[in-house]
Amino acid sequence: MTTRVSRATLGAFLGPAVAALVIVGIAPLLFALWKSFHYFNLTKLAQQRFVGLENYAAVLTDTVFWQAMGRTALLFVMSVPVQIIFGLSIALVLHRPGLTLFKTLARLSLVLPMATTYAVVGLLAQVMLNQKYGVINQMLGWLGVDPINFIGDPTNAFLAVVIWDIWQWTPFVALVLLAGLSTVPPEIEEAAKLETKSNWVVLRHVQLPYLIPSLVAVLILRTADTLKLFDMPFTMTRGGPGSATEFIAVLIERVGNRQFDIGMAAAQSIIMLALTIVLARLYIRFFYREVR
Amino acid sequence: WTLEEAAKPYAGTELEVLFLDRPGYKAAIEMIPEFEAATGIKINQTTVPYENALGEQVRDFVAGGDLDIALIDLVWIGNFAENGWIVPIDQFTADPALADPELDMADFFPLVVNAFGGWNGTTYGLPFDNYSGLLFYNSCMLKDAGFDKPPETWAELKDVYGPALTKDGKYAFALQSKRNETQSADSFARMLWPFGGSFLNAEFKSNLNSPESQAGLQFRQDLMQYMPEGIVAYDHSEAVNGLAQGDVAMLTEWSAFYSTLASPETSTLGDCLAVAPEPKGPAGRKPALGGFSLAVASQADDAEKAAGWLFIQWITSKANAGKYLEMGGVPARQSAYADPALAETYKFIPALVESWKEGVPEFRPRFAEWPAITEIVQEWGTKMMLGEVSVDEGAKTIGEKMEAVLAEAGYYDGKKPLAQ
Amino acid sequence: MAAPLQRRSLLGEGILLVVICAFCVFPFYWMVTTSLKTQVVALQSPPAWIFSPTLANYWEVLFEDKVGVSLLNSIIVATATTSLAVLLGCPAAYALARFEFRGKTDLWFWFITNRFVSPVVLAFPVFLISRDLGIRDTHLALILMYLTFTLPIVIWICTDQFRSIPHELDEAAMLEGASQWRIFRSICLPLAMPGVAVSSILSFIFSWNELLFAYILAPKVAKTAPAMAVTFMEGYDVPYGKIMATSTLIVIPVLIFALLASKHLVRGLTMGAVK
Amino acid sequence: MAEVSLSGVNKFYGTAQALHGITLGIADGEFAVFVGPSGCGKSTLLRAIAGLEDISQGAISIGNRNVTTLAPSDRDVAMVFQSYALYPHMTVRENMEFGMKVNNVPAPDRAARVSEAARILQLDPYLDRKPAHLSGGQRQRVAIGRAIVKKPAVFLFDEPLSNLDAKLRVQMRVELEALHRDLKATMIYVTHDQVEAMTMADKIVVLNAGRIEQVGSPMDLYHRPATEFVAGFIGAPAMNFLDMTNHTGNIALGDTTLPVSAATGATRLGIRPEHITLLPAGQGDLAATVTLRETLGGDAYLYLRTTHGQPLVVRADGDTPLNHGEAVGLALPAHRLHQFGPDGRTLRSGDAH
Amino acid sequence: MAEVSLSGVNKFYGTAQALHGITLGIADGEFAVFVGPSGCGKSTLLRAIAGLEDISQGAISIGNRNVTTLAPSDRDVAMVFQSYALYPHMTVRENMEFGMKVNNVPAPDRAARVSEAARILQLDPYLDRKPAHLSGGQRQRVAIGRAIVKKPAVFLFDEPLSNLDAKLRVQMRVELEALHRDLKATMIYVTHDQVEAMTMADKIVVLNAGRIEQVGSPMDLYHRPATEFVAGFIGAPAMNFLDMTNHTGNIALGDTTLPVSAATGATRLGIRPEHITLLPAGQGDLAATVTLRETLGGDAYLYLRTTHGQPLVVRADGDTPLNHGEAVGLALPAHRLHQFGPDGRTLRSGDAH
Ligand SMILES: Nc1ncnc2c1ncn2[C@@H]1O[C@H](COP(=O)(O)OP(=O)(O)OP(=O)(O)O)[C@@H](O)[C@H]1O
Ligand SMILES: Nc1ncnc2c1ncn2[C@@H]1O[C@H](COP(=O)(O)OP(=O)(O)OP(=O)(O)O)[C@@H](O)[C@H]1O
Ligand SMILES: [Mg+2]
Ligand SMILES: [Mg+2]
Repeated sequence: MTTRVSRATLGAFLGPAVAALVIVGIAPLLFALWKSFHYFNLTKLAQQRFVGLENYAAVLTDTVFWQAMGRTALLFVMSVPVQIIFGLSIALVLHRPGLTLFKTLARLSLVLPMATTYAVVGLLAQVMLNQKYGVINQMLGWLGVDPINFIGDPTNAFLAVVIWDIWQWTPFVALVLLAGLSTVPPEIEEAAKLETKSNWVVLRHVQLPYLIPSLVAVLILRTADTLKLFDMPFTMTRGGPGSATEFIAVLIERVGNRQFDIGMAAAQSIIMLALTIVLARLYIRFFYREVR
Repeated sequence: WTLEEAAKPYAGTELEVLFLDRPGYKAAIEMIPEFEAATGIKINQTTVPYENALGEQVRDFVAGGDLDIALIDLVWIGNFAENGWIVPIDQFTADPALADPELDMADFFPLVVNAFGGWNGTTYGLPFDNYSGLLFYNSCMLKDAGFDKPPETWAELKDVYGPALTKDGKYAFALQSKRNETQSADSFARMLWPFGGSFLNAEFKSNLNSPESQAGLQFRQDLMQYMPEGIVAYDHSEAVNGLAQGDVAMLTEWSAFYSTLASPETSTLGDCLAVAPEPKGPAGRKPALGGFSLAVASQADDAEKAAGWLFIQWITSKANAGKYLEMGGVPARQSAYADPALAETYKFIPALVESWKEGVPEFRPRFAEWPAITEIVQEWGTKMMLGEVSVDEGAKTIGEKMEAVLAEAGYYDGKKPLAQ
Repeated sequence: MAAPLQRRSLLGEGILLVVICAFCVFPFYWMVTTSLKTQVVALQSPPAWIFSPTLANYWEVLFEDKVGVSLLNSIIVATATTSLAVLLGCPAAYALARFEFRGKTDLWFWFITNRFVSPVVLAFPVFLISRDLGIRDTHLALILMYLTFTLPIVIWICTDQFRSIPHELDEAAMLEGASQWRIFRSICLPLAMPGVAVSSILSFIFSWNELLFAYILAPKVAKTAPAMAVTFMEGYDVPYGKIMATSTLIVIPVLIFALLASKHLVRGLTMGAVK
Repeated sequence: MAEVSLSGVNKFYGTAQALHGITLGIADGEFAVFVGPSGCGKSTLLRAIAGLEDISQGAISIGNRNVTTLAPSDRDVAMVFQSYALYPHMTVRENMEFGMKVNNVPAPDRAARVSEAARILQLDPYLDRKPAHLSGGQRQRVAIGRAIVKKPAVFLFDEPLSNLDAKLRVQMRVELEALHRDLKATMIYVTHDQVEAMTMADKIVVLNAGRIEQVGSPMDLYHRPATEFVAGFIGAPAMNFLDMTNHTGNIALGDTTLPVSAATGATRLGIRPEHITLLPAGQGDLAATVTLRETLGGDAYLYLRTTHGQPLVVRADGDTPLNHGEAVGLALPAHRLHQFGPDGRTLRSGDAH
Repeated sequence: MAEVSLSGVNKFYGTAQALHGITLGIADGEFAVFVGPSGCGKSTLLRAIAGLEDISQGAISIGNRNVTTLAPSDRDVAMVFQSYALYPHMTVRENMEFGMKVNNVPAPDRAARVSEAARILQLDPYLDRKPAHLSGGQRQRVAIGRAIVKKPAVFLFDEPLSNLDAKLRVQMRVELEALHRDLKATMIYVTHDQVEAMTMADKIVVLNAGRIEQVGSPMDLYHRPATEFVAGFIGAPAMNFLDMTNHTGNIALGDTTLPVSAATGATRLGIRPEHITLLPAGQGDLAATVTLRETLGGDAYLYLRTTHGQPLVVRADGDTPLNHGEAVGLALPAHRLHQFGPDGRTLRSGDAH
């Protein structure tokens, strides 16, 4: 149900937000778009010139760029499903009745990882995952596992980023899915429980359809955030060793802020932005079907 | 000429400068009040991580910001000079109202002032925070293994000390190699030069696949067996900590880490700490060279420029060198180290003086393209160490990418002088 | 007569909950304990679980390294941007939820899209613009930039919340002569509190933790706490104790804020309907 | 002066027409009830009067003022919703005060009106509670209170009692009737509850598929339904309908002829369950067999099948001994019969024309 | 064999007790109805039988099998919810098939059962629609269909018809009765609708504040309520209660003495509205004045006030000429009187002991 209102009212409600985002969001973006058609290096301003689509051509044929994209995609497919599975499991446990106090505590503790500063998370990873003085290796030692060189080995470093990303964002996924679960009418769950003991069947056939909006939200947010992931790998590994953890945002930051090639970085960013938007649209198109 | 008098017209001027969180800057910060009291000039220093210092300054200069003094790592000097962001010192040394008669440029280690402050024959900055690579070692561990002196050459370090000291979870050596400036400065370049290699040849083409360069890089590869696992992730702090905790016997590090390794708060070494110059290679010592100079920024107004010069001149002066050293800084004044008694307190002094006698200014090329090239070296240098590419292939890749950067910059079509 | 079967499953559930808590809390615990260690203890191998704690790190960061100031900056920036986002976002969300107009879905999507833009893209243009406007290194520059990701979150979550409020309440108020603005303010906004609370928490967390904009746009005067924390990560000498002390100080305000609003946390997060 | 009049009101949702040329007058102080099957347009019509739905064609006036294009708040009406639509975050007092606050009624005046309404509705003890802490009946009273304090010209109710349980519903119904007597305001009430419609209404408006089927007093509709639809809709249990033919001027059911004259063209005969008299088998106008007995206490409903195979319901005494399978005779009093044409229109009700 | 029996069932929510020692047997094939005021524990009890709520103490068995600790799906029960609880994303057919699918009923068998249920409930045309595209009554039928295909030992219904409008409710009620006759399954039905309870039940269980107040057939409860609560609860309009005293062994209402002997200790007298006979003023046992007339069509309810100031409701004929303010006389037949003690227990119903 919607209300028809006058243009003035509409403007009063929407105007400020639209104006604000146009100013802080669109204007710089247009600037970036414009610069992406230039050779524009801060340390070589004398050589600034319009180059048309050259930067785009360079980015699209740059193996480093595509490797970083691939790495980012790999991170996404490795961490997001785990986040969803863990998050869903946690949500399901918290959704069940009983043990209220425990569950409140658990819910509160879920806030911790997502509230921890991302840059700090990377530093914390260095401390905890260190081969020598890291507590994780100490604990693995108790289990009889030899110390693992988490940060120094390309594969392990990548895995460490995956694990840490999972740690930080699983709680968020859990909370969103928990909220999604709370939209399932209790009688519908009960109706299913009368048919089957299997929690899996209830989840798959009854709860899942209600979770789809939440899942799409999670997918959209996690896609955007994975593509933007910078602080944590930067403080943890700086993209190394080798380029094992050089994700797309780390790469762009390097090109823009360390090689000062703003034009190129802008082209890379805009390609990335376009990709995110396309992905978000696809999610909505394919996963988002009406439940009600 | 007195400072007070020279500064009179500039009293009340405020100067903006970036500092790092390192001992030399701490020393300077302690000394600044004295300068401010004498001159009425105010120094506003902002501490930033090294990682951000370049970006911070580049953006400020591009945007016509408010920095009045540039803090220049030796590898940035070409960049800053070519962009015209900094002012040559002769503008001030020629002005009797500003130039301290005691300035005595010859008293600076020539290598240092040339490398840190000079570009293409012009001097822009005075060396302020100065480093040389040194060999720090745990003399007790060496003694236990039967050595009463440190290795003289890299070959000796690897073939004699390496096997003897690598056992029981302890390692003979650590070479900090993390993928950032550490990889290119402390790891890659460190092995290139002593073996006779270099980044570029006379035509500015890649020299990395020359037999000498290859020998050096291959040596680094071979040496890794005596280093802790995951050395590729070691930054200074991990490497220093390895030595400080007694897990590593030897370490090539900047002179500035002396205080960290000597302090009981951060190190367990105590009297076992010893310092020597870096080992020699077939091509001689060629130790790592690094450090920062201070230069007047051209975006400053005239009063700020003059005041800035007065500050730079003062903080690097012969008169202040002793105090600077005392507070944990490393001055570049030869006169400061004349007193042999100092070597008792600061064990690194002899080694430092020794090192600054034979170094190469272009240890890392100092032209404006270095920020782009270092990123390439960091990426492929670590890959090389990890065995993801062979030494040969890696060097080739770096070479190609490096040449592309240089071509883009115009070195090959004669647009730019071949200065590094 | 609670069945043994149920007892056992409750026990299992309890264990699971403890594991979840441990999973979430342990790194945080380690951060706090590391902040109480001296550098030597922090880098000790094997890691120390029992040690004599010291507050020296806190002392240092607060009184010598001006983390206090940066915390204050962070509080100003995060609070202001969150308030601004809520102030701008709630009416817009209300309009998206309640009013009928053309291009609504597209507008909604455009709002959300801003959340996708990487700060890397915007940081530099904004740096130039803010310099021209003379707002570089001010809170204002950060507050405005943080709108690019806080506003979409507020709009996303609140649109959904407003949509879940029965339309009859509006109609009842409409019949009583309340203007749209009045309905929004007096009826719908209070009822959308869970959404407002959650989007505030998230906005606060996101802007509180933001690093890239912060270190490009606010290098000095307006420097925020996360930027401060990485300042210590110098590369030459990483004082873990100090970093973790700073981090702990950084996390605590967010935590307090999040815990205060936690009762809304779940009800507010139903970021469902896209239409 | 608060008569409500509608003329030629049409309402389209897209291409579907929800209201078809509704023309209707409701006098000042009258209690009008809209009834009709689900989806017939009752709520739409009520909301159109309130101004919550725009109408596509036609005009609406309230108290001689054309309100067709006025905003809901300018129409001087108050509405009570089925879901109560109380503001959950406000106390009972605040709920009632809200509208007055919005309209800048001075505080003493507000307080006076609230306490008056609270007195009428016995809400005094609850004024400072939030709706969540009230029972269903109390909530409904608050919703009514909110309408009362507005002193509107017209009260609109959309199934206000249907969320309450049976006992409460009866109680609230009586309270509403008393309220109507006290306030003497025009009230329009939507319900699908027979009892409410019959007992409360001065005037019942029967809607069917967006059209007015009949308007009249309850007893009018009960005794003289205009159409077969109204006849079937009003009264519980519903009127019995039998197929009839005209046999030499008299009503014939199959091969049985009643001693009652048939109206010209009549094809259906209607008689209410409470108007059929049960007789021993073999007596009366019609023979039938009991197929089911439903006992309600004081009454029982007997489901019968006539010898012609047509089903019938008869209301009997709760103590009736008749049971499944028993044969009975039925008397159909002539003045209780209704005859309908093939188009559904009533041709004759009772024995008069 | 699907009798349901409960013994000593207690249920606590935290410290609040929702069910107090419920002991109850429901025979195989019986239609049992739970009634009681809102919040009395009807749903809780039904859900305890279904296994959707754990019980705190006591035992539940279905068909001689102790199911106290079994999962809901192992109890061989099917439940129909007030809100229908259809799976919104499944078609009607999928809704009905779902339970069988998850229990691995072979496809042909599934299809057969669905089409059988669809036939019984006349759902064939809608099998491929989603619930959102069905009317309320159709949805309710789907919910029932979903229960039928399960062929459970026991059907449980929680106010299944209360979301339907009056006409549909009657229709569905009759369908459910027919279904019960056809399937001969045990059914337990929660409602707060008088008519449903009285007409459908073989056995009514009256609950009050978590306790069983009385169990019996509808007519039992109607004629011989065990308590004043049951007496007031069963029957619509509700029984009239008058304060009485014992005057030389007879019932006295104020200063009027009835020619009926009082039960020892009786303090309250009850009589149903349909059992009071209206007489001209001055005649009968009691004098009263009409305060309100509600006409329902065939019947009218007269609200009276006795000369002692006590309110009474009397059911009269719909055509009664009596109106507001008129005086009447009332006859209270002795065999229709109920006498209650101060503890609310019935001391005597009718004139027998
Ligand atoms: N917003 C809408 N959009 C399209 N059709 C609508 C809308 N609201 C109502 N209708 C249609 O208009 C017709 C009348 O609906 P209305 O709600 O007035 O019925 P009602 O008589 O109040 O029914 P009920 O007794 O179920 O409340 C229905 O056919 C309905 O489907
Ligand atoms: N989950 C619960 N937690 C606490 N108390 C509850 C819960 N569910 C029900 N109750 C309480 O138990 C009592 C019985 O509730 P129940 O739902 O069985 O009543 P009911 O007879 O079905 O009422 P209604 O006719 O309104 O459906 C009520 O007092 C209710 O407040
Ligand atoms: Mg309606
Ligand atoms: Mg219930």
